[in-house]
Amino acid sequence: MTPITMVQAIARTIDRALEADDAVVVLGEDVGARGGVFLATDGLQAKYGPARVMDTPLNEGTILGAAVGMAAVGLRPIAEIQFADYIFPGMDQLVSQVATLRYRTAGAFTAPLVIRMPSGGGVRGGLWHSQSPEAHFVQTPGLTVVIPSTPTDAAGLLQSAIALDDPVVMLEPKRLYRAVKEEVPEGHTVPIGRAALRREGADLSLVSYGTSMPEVLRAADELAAVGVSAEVLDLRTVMPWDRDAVLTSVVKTGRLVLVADAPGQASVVSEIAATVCELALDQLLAPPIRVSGYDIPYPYAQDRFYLPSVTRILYAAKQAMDY
Amino acid sequence: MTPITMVQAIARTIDRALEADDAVVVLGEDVGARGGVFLATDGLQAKYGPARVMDTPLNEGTILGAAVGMAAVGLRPIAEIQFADYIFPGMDQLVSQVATLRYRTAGAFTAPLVIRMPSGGGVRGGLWHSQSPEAHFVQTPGLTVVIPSTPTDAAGLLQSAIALDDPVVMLEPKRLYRAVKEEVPEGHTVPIGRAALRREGADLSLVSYGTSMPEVLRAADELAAVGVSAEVLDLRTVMPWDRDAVLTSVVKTGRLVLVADAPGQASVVSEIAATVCELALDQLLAPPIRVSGYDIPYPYAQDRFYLPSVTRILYAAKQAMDY
Amino acid sequence: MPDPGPDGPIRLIDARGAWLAPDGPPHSDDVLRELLVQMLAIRQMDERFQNLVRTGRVSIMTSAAGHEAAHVGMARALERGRDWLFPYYRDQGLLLAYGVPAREIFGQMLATRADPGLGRQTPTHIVAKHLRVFSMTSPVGSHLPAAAGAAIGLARREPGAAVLASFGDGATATGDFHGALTLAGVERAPVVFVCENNQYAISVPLSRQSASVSIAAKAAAYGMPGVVADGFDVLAVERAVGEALARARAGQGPSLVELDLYRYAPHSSSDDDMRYRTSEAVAARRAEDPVDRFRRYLEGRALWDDARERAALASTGAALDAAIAEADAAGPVAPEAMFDDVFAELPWHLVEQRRRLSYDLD
Amino acid sequence: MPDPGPDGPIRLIDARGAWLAPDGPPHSDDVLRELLVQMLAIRQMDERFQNLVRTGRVSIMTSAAGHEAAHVGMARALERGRDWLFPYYRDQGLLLAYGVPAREIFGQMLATRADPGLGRQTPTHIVAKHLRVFSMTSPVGSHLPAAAGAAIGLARREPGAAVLASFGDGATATGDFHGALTLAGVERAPVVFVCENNQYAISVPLSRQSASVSIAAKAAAYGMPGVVADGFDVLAVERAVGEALARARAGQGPSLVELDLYRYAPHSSSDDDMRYRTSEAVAARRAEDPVDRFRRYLEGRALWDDARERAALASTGAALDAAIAEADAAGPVAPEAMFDDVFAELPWHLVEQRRRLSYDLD
Ligand SMILES: Cc1ncc(C[n+]2csc(CCOP(=O)(O)OP(=O)(O)O)c2C)c(N)n1
Ligand SMILES: Cc1ncc(C[n+]2csc(CCOP(=O)(O)OP(=O)(O)O)c2C)c(N)n1
Ligand SMILES: [Mg+2]
Ligand SMILES: [Mg+2]
Repeated sequence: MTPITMVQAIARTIDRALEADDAVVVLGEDVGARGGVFLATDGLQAKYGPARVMDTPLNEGTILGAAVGMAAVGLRPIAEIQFADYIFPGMDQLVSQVATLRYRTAGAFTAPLVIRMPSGGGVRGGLWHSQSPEAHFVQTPGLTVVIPSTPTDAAGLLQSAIALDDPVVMLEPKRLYRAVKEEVPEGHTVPIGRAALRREGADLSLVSYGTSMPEVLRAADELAAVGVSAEVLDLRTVMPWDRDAVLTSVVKTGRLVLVADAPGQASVVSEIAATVCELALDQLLAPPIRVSGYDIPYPYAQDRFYLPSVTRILYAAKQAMDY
Repeated sequence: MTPITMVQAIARTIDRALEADDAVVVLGEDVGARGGVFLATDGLQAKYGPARVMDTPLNEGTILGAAVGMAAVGLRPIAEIQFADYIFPGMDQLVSQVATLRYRTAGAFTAPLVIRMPSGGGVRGGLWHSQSPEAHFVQTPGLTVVIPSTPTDAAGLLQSAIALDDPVVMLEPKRLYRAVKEEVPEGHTVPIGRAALRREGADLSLVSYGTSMPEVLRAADELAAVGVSAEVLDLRTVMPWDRDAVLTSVVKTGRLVLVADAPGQASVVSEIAATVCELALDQLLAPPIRVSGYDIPYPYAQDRFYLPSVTRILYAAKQAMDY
Repeated sequence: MPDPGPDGPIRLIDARGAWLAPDGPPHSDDVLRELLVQMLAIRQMDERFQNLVRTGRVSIMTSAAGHEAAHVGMARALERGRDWLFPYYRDQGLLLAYGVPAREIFGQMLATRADPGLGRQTPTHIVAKHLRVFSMTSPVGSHLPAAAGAAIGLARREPGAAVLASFGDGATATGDFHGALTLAGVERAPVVFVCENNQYAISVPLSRQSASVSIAAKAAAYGMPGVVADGFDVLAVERAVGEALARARAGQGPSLVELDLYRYAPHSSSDDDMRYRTSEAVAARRAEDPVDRFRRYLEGRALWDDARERAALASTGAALDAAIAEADAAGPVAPEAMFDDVFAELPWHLVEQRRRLSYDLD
Repeated sequence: MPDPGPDGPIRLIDARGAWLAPDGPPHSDDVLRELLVQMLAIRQMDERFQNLVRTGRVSIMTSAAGHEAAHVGMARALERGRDWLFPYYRDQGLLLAYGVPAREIFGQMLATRADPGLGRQTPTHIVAKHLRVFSMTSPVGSHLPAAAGAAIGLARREPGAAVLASFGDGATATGDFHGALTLAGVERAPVVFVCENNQYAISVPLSRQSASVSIAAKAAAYGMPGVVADGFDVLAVERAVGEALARARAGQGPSLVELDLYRYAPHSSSDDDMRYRTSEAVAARRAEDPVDRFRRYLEGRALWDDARERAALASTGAALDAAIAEADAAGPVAPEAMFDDVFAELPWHLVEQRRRLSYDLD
C-alpha cells in the first residue's frame, strides 16, 4: 500500500463511494475540473461526469439546499463548502433545512448528506481561510460533527458519514491535509462518536481533536521526557462526543487539559469541561483546563501565534500537575 | 409614572433615541406602518418618517449589511430581526461583516449597531418562532450580547447598546414582552457586562437570564419555603458575562445551578460552568448543574415541556444541596 | 397589478365571469364544477381554521382567502404520483385540492397523532410524502433551493417528472430565491417557480420589496421564461402553470410564473392589517373574487345554481367537520415523542434529557 | 462575451487601438497619457506582488492582470473626497489608481505597521478610509449590502455623493448581490454596481454561474438600468461608470454596469488554471490586451513612444520599489496587537488571553 495524505485519503474515499453507489453525487464550488481547491475531488468529474460531480454557482445556501432536494428524490449528496469560513452564507440552510428535516417530518424525509469543509488556521490564510466553526454546528440539534486528524481517520469517518442516513458535517483540518502520509486501508470505517486513544498515560488526560492534535502529541512527548505520563485522546467526533472515553480517562488520571484551535467561548471544550465537572467532580485532582484558540477574529499577521502552541499546552499541563 | 411592559419600554427607548440623535435610524421588516410584529416600533414611522424608520425587503443579510454601510457614513442604525430564528439567513453578514469591522480596519471603521431580535419559546410558535440562538453570537468575536428579563433592564440595556460604538445583539424574550408592567424611569441605563442580584441567599446560587428568569425566581421562592436560601443572579449580559458577580456568589454559597432556555450543548451556561470549575474548584460543595432547553429543534406540540420548568430547577437545586 | 408585459396577464375569464379566451373551456362540465367545489372547500376550511384559533385550540394560522383559484389551478396542473410539490405555509388550500386528506391537515393544525409530522411544526406547515409533497419551513424562501435540487435529481433519475415550488412575493427578495433560480437556470432543471403574489409580505407592499416591473420580469435574470397569470382566474392559473410544467417535463427547462392575486385576511391570525392598509382597498380587490367569478361563469353556462351550492357546502362542510373530529380522536402526541427523530438513533445526551423530562410529567 | 443588448457594448477604441466613437476623446493629451501610465503601474505592481509570493514574503495574491483598464477607468470616474468606494479583493489596481499610497498597499501585503489595517487581513484586502474606501471582506459579494446601505445613508446626509461597488462575475450568484440590488432598487439609492466580469469564478465559467444573456441583463430584475462596457477599453469603462455615477449623484437611482474583461493569471497564486482552461484560450483574449490597445491608440496619435514608455516604467518601478522598502521599514506588527480592536474596550476574557500569549513570546 502506498502511503497517502489526508486529502488523498478523502479523494479516494469519495471516488469509491461514487463507484459503489449511483445515488452518490458530489456538488460544490470548483469541485469539477479544478478538483476542488485542495484537490479533494481531483479527477472525479473526468471519471464520473458533470452530472455526478457538479460545479455549482457561488452560493453556499444553494449548495446545501439543493443537496436536501436531491436527497428527497433519492440521491446521497456529498457537498463541499470551499472553506469552513464560508458556511455562514449557507447557515440558514444548514440550521433550518438540513438539520431539522428528519425531525419536522417525523422521519418521512431525511437528509443523508455529508457536508465537507476545510477548517482551521496555521496556513497564513487570514480571517476567512482559518476559522474553526464547529461549535456552531454542535449546538444545532440534528447535526453530527466529525473532525479527523489523520489520513486514516479522515477516510474512515467519511466512509461512516456517507453511510449514515443523517447529515454529517465533516471539518477537515487543512493544515493537516498534507502534513503526513499513512497507509490507509481501503473501505476502512471509523465509528462515529468514538474517540481514539493516542497515548496511554496515568497522570494527566490530554483531550483534543483536529488541527491541534500534532501539538498535543508533541506536548505529551515533552511531558514524558520530564516524567509526566499523559494520556492522549483524539475525539474525532465532537457531536456526539465520546463521554465514556473521556470520563474513563479522567477518572484514571484525575487531571484534564482540553485543547482545541477554535475560539474558546461556548466551545466544544467548554462543554466537555462542564460535563466532566458535573459528573466526576470528586475524582478531579485539579480543575479541567481549556487551551483554545483566542476569542478574536483570526489575524493574518499573527497567524502562527493564534493556535494553541506546545508551550501553552505544557503550561496548562503544569498548572494541572502543580495544583 | 405609568407602569409599562417590556415591549413598551423598548419602543419608548427607541423613540427617545430617534428624538435625541438625527443619526439614529431604525430598519427591518415591518417596522414601519405595522410598528413591528410585536409593536416594538409602534408609531415611530408616523413620527419620524420612512427615511428614519425604514421597512426593508425580506432579506436579513441585507438588513445587517445595509446597517453596516449606513454606519460607515455616520448613521447609528437599530436593526430589527423579526424573530431570532431568522438571524440565520443573515448570519454571514453578522459574523463576517458586522462583528469583524473594527478589527479588520484597526478601528478605522466601526459598527455601532444595535441588532434587536425577539427570542425564546413558550408562545406556541413552533420551530421557527421559539429559538434562543445566543450561543452563536457569544462565540463570534466582536459581538456584545445582552438579554434583559424586565422592562427596566430592557430599556436600560438598549440605551447602553445604542450609546456603544460596537455592535450589540439584544435578544428580547418574547414571552416576557407583556408579562409584567413596571415603572421604567426615562433615560435609565444599565451597564453592559453587569449582572443583577435578584435575591440574596447563602446556600445556593441560581444564575440565569432572559426567558427563564420567572421560573428561576419562582424556584427560589419555593426553596425559601423549604428553608433553602437561594441567591439569584440575572446575568443580563451574556458576552461579556459578569464573572466577578458569579464567582463572588459561588464562593459564598458553594453551589451553583445555571438555568437557560437555549439548547445546552456548547452554550452560555456550559461556558460559565467550565469557567467556575476552572477558577473556584475548591470552593465548590457540589458540581455546577446546568438546566437548559433540550437539544432538539423546538417542537410545537410540546411547547410547554421544552423550557426549563420550576420542577426541573428544583430538582437540580436538590441535587446540589444533597450532594 | 404588476406590469404583465406586452400581452397582458394570462386570463380566460374576466372579473364578471365572462369567457374571454379564443378557445373553449379545457374541461368537461363535471370537472369545471369540481373546480368550484374545491375553491368553496378551501374557503370553508379557512373558516374552520379561524375558528380553531378563536377557540384557542390552534395558536396561529395563515389564511388562504384570496388564494383559492391559485391553489386549485396549481393542484390541477400537477401530475399526481409523478410531479413533486414544494409548497409554502399559506398553501393549505393547494394541499387540500391536491388530495392531502383533511384529517392529516387538521391533525397538523391541532398537533395530534393524526399529523404525519407528529405535531412538530407550526400550524399549516403540513407534510405529505405519500403525494410527493415536501416539508415546509418557516424561513421565507428557504425551500426553494431544495426544489431546484430535487428537480436536478429528478432529471437524472426520473426524466419526465417536474417540480412545482410555490412562494409569496416577499420570498422573491431572499437570497434563497436568487440562488435557487440561478441554479435551476444554469442546470435547465425541470422546475416551475410559482409566485403567489398577494401584494404584501405582512405589511410590506410589493413596491418596497422589488423595483422590477413585475415578478415575472425577474425570470430573465435566470435565463428562463416568466409569465403573469390572473391569480383570481382558476383556469388561467391552470393554463400558465400547466404549460410551464409541460415544458419542464419535456426537458425544456425551468420557468417563473407570477400569479397576481390578493390576500383578504390579515397576514396571520396574529396580524392587524388595518395598520397598513384600508378596508376599502381590500374590498376593491374582493370585488373580483375568484370564487364568485367562477361561480358566475358556471351559472352563465347553467352548470351551477343555488341548490348545487347548498349541497356542495353541506357535503364539504360535513367532511371537514368529520376530519376535525378524526384528527381530534387521534389524541395528543406524547411529550416524550419530542425526542424522536432528531437523529435516527438517540445519542447519549438526548437519552438523558428525555429522562429529565420525566420529572415534569410526574 | 456576454450579449450586450441591441446596441452592443460601450466601446470607444477597438482591439487594434483605432478610435470608434463619433465624438472625440474626453481628455487632454496629458490625461490620456496618465491613464496609460496608471495601467502600466498596475501591471508593474502585479509583477511585484507575484515576486513577493514567490519569495515567500506574502502567502497569497490575486492578480489584477487583465483588469487594468477597468481599474483605471473606474478610478477616473469617481469623485475623490465625495464618492465612496466599496471594492473587492482583486481591486488593488483600482486603489493604486485612485490614490491609495503604494506604501499602504505594500504594507498591507506584507502585514507590516505600514498597513492601516495593522496586518489583520489577507493580502490585497486593503482599506483606505481617508479616501472613503471601505474595507474588503473575503466572503464573495458580502460587501454589497453595505454599499447599498451607505448609498441610502449618503442620500440623506450628503445628497450629490454616490457609491461605487465593484465585484466579480461569481458574486452575482450570491444572496448578498441579490439583496443589495433589491434594496438599492427599491430605495433608488445612489449606487453603481460594477461587475468586473473576468469570465471565471476560480474555475467556474460564467455559463455555470448564470443563465441570463448577460450580467447587465439582471438589472431589470431590480428596476435599474444595466449596461455592458468593453472592460479592455479604459475610456469605455470611464464613460459607462461615469454616466452611471452621474445619474446616481443626480438622484436618478442605481445602475448595474458590466465590464467585459478577462483574467490573465490563475485565480490566485495558489491556483492552477490549466486544470480548467487552455493557454490558447488565455492567449486569445490577451491579444486584445487593454494596455497594448491603449498604447497603440496613443502611438497612433503620436502621444506615446518607446522613450516615454521606458521613462514611465523606470519612474513607476522605482516608486513601487521605494514603497516596498518603506513598507518593510515600518516593521512587523506586535503579536499582542492581535487583541486590539476586537472591541473598543478589551473585555476580561481577552485581557487574560493576551496574558496567556506571553507564554509563547518568552
Ligand atoms: C427569513 C424570514 N424572515 C422573516 C420571516 C417573518 N415572516 C413570516 S411571513 C413573512 C412575509 C412573507 O411574505 P410573502 O413571501 O409575500 O408570503 P405571504 O405571507 O404574503 O403569502 C415574514 C416577513 C420569515 N418567516 N422568514
Ligand atoms: C462566500 C464565498 N464562497 C466561496 C469563496 C471562495 N472563493 C474565493 S474567490 C471565488 C471566486 C470569485 O469569483 P468572482 O466573483 O468572479 O471574482 P474574481 O475572483 O473572478 O475576480 C471563490 C469561490 C469565497 N471567498 N466566499
Ligand atoms: Mg405576499
Ligand atoms: Mg470572476
